[in-house]
Amino acid sequence: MIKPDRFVRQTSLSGFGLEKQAKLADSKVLIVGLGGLGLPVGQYLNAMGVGTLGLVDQDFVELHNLQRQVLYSEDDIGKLKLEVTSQKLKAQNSQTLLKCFDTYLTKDNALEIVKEFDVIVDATDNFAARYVINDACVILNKPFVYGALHAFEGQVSVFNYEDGPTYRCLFPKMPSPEETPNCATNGILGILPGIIGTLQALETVKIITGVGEVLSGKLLVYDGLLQNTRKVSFTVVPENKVITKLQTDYGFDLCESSPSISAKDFLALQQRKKLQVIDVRSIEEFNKDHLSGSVNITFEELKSSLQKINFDKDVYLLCQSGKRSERAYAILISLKPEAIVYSVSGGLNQMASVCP
Amino acid sequence: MIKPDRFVRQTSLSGFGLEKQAKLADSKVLIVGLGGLGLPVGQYLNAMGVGTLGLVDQDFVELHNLQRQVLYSEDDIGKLKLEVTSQKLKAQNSQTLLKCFDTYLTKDNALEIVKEFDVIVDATDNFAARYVINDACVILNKPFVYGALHAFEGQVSVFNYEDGPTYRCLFPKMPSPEETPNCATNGILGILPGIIGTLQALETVKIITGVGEVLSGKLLVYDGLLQNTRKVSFTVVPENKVITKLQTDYGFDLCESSPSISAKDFLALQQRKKLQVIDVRSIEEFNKDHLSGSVNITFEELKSSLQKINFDKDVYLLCQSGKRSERAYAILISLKPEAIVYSVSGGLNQMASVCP
Amino acid sequence: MTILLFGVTKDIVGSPSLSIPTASVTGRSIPKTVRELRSFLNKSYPELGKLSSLAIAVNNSYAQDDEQINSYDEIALIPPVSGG
Amino acid sequence: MTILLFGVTKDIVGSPSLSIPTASVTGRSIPKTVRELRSFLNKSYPELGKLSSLAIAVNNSYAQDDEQINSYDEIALIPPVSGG
Repeated sequence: MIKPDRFVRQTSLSGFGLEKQAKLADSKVLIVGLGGLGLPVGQYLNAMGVGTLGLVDQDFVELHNLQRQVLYSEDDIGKLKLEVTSQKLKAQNSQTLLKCFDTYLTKDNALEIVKEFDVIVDATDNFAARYVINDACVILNKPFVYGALHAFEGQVSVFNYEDGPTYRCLFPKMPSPEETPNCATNGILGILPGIIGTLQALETVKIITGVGEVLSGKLLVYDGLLQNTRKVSFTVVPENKVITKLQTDYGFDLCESSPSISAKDFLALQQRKKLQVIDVRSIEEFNKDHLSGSVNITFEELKSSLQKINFDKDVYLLCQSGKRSERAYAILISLKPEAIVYSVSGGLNQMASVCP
Repeated sequence: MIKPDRFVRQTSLSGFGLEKQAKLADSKVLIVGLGGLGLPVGQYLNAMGVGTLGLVDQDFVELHNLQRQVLYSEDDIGKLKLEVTSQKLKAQNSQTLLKCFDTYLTKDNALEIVKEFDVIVDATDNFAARYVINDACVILNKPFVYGALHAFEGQVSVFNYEDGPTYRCLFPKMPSPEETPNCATNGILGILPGIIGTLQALETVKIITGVGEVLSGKLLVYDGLLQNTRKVSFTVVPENKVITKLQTDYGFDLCESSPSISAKDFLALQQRKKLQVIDVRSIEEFNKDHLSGSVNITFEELKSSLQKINFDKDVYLLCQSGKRSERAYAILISLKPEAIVYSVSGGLNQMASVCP
Repeated sequence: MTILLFGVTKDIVGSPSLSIPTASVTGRSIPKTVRELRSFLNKSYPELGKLSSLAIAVNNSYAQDDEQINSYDEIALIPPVSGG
Repeated sequence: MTILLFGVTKDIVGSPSLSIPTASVTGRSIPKTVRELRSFLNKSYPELGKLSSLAIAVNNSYAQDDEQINSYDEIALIPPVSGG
């Protein structure tokens, strides 16, 4: 039951009204990525009354996110973005059904996750995820709302909307990591994701409700420096509308994830030189089994034990599965921004499978 | 001291860098209005590192605000917007100096408040405030960033920037309340203030840092339905650059304030018919002196005493100064959206001056 | 001549644009300046005449009342809006 | 012929636009199709040639490689961007 007063500014809006409001309430929108783009999309769709919001992210809040990811507070640093976002969206609108996916969207889970939703919002920060989303949406016949940033610029479009063109009709091949700088090496003006994310939210509402004209077959190119907007039209390349399965490999270039080192590379490196390895598991776990030469500082005591770490040397954080070490990374790098810190991805579990 | 890591995405941005970041830190921005436009402006400027943010608002959070005023949660209903906003902005960035003005901007306080700041953001919802801001900014020689909404449309411009034109060069005369519907009777699509507010934040950053081209002498007209942006150029009308004092009257048409009734009208009405008057002051205050026929339900016990109120009849809320009754209004209307509720503005204090 | 409508002018006319005949088939005079256009609009839609500040843009420039207009110009009615 | 640059192409060239001579004063051939333009750009800026997906818009429409271009066209280089 929607309280009539809550959405009165929309239900009294000529051209919107109760009918469109009901469509919002019935809709299911998936937001992939809870960073600069995903947060305004989530906040506004949640405010406006979208019935079901899916949230996908496995990243932790870091200090340098706060410059543009405005839902996060200083207290949230080191917490899972998914947890913080779902908690704040719940407080904002308790009527929304939130579906949380504590993972990144990958070729292995994309079809399973995407199929539950009516509209997908691409709020990711890397090409691999964008091409996975495109292909999954084409396979499952879902429209997706694209937004992406570069410095003072942004792009918005709606791909695969009804018979409209896809991301690959515009950009057929995924760029290699070398040819295009990723967001970690290139800056973003903090307000840009706010502008592009809100435009994505509007296109999502237009798809759901049918008001206005959906930005399909048009790429909106926004230049914040000159406050210029241009719309480039493009058409379907028929072969791109026929995708039957995801590729076996999309590469990997998550920008916002912590500098992590694979278990394999870590072991290889360790053979060549003595590394400063901090094991952030509990004392019990550590005592049962640990890597020779590693030092145990539990995740809980990390903040108060900085003096035990030599920040003039590289720091390698280790745990059982790679989750706590990633979180520990976020905390350390916030407190010691100049330090060089790695999280060993997959942790001891992964190491066991690498090194039998 | 700015932690280097916090703004790394801006300081590493070619064309921005440490120099522009320092300009943000040194700047003082006044945000007039903490509604749909003011909140994204505040969130992003606070995130990006503006050193001093002034906040002006005297309104309370109501349920129907939540559809577009995304900083507010359901728990905030009935609280002062200024308190909620300053608290959340503080948590988001503890380094920002927040200057709170618990008032509406009026002809009586505008010059005093505006003079402290470098850039003024007009995030109000009514013509009276917009013309007051324009005139105060012309008198004090401050640029102001204008944003305004109508249904699916928005307007953005920077007025009085250096030798550039003012609001009156575009719209010379203030519309009368009759000729243009106000926001309470006309709807707003929830995402629109997000789009327009983020554009205002960007223009503010451009004024402060000098990056890009400030939207001066150009009115950006945004149509969300068609995702069209047009820029209309206009020039200075010299007489509008010369304002020496504020007008004696700008009218009054605050959209977001509660349906309130003036003490005078209330007294006149009460002579003609028996009104249901709820006095929300404390028992002590009530016992000392009260309006004959009024019923005392203290503000604190209001939520749990709904059964004492007859919602089939109009409800008139009364307190000493009009502040608690306005807050009580927000609570009642959230719980009983169909009820007809008035807050007697100025309360018993005002009544005393009306009726000697 | 097509006129694009914004803000309350769209609500008054009830559509996002408005066509004005460019040849006088009816014997009525055709607006040749912004002033004549204002007067033409006020006759057709008296509510438009009540707007105390209504900017008229010709080819994306604010136009003074004595500016000439012709059928090739892109004309827009832009009133102030107040929502926030 | 002026070419507007977006995304990483702006960074590669180091400016928001690029001028290409439209008359062959140097004896070098002038690009007359999008394909020739691509080849011209790749010679001048080898980094542009490395972009696997670079959309070229002519008068705000995505242009195929065999589309003809001339000096009156508004041309824009639009690469995919990835930030979020």
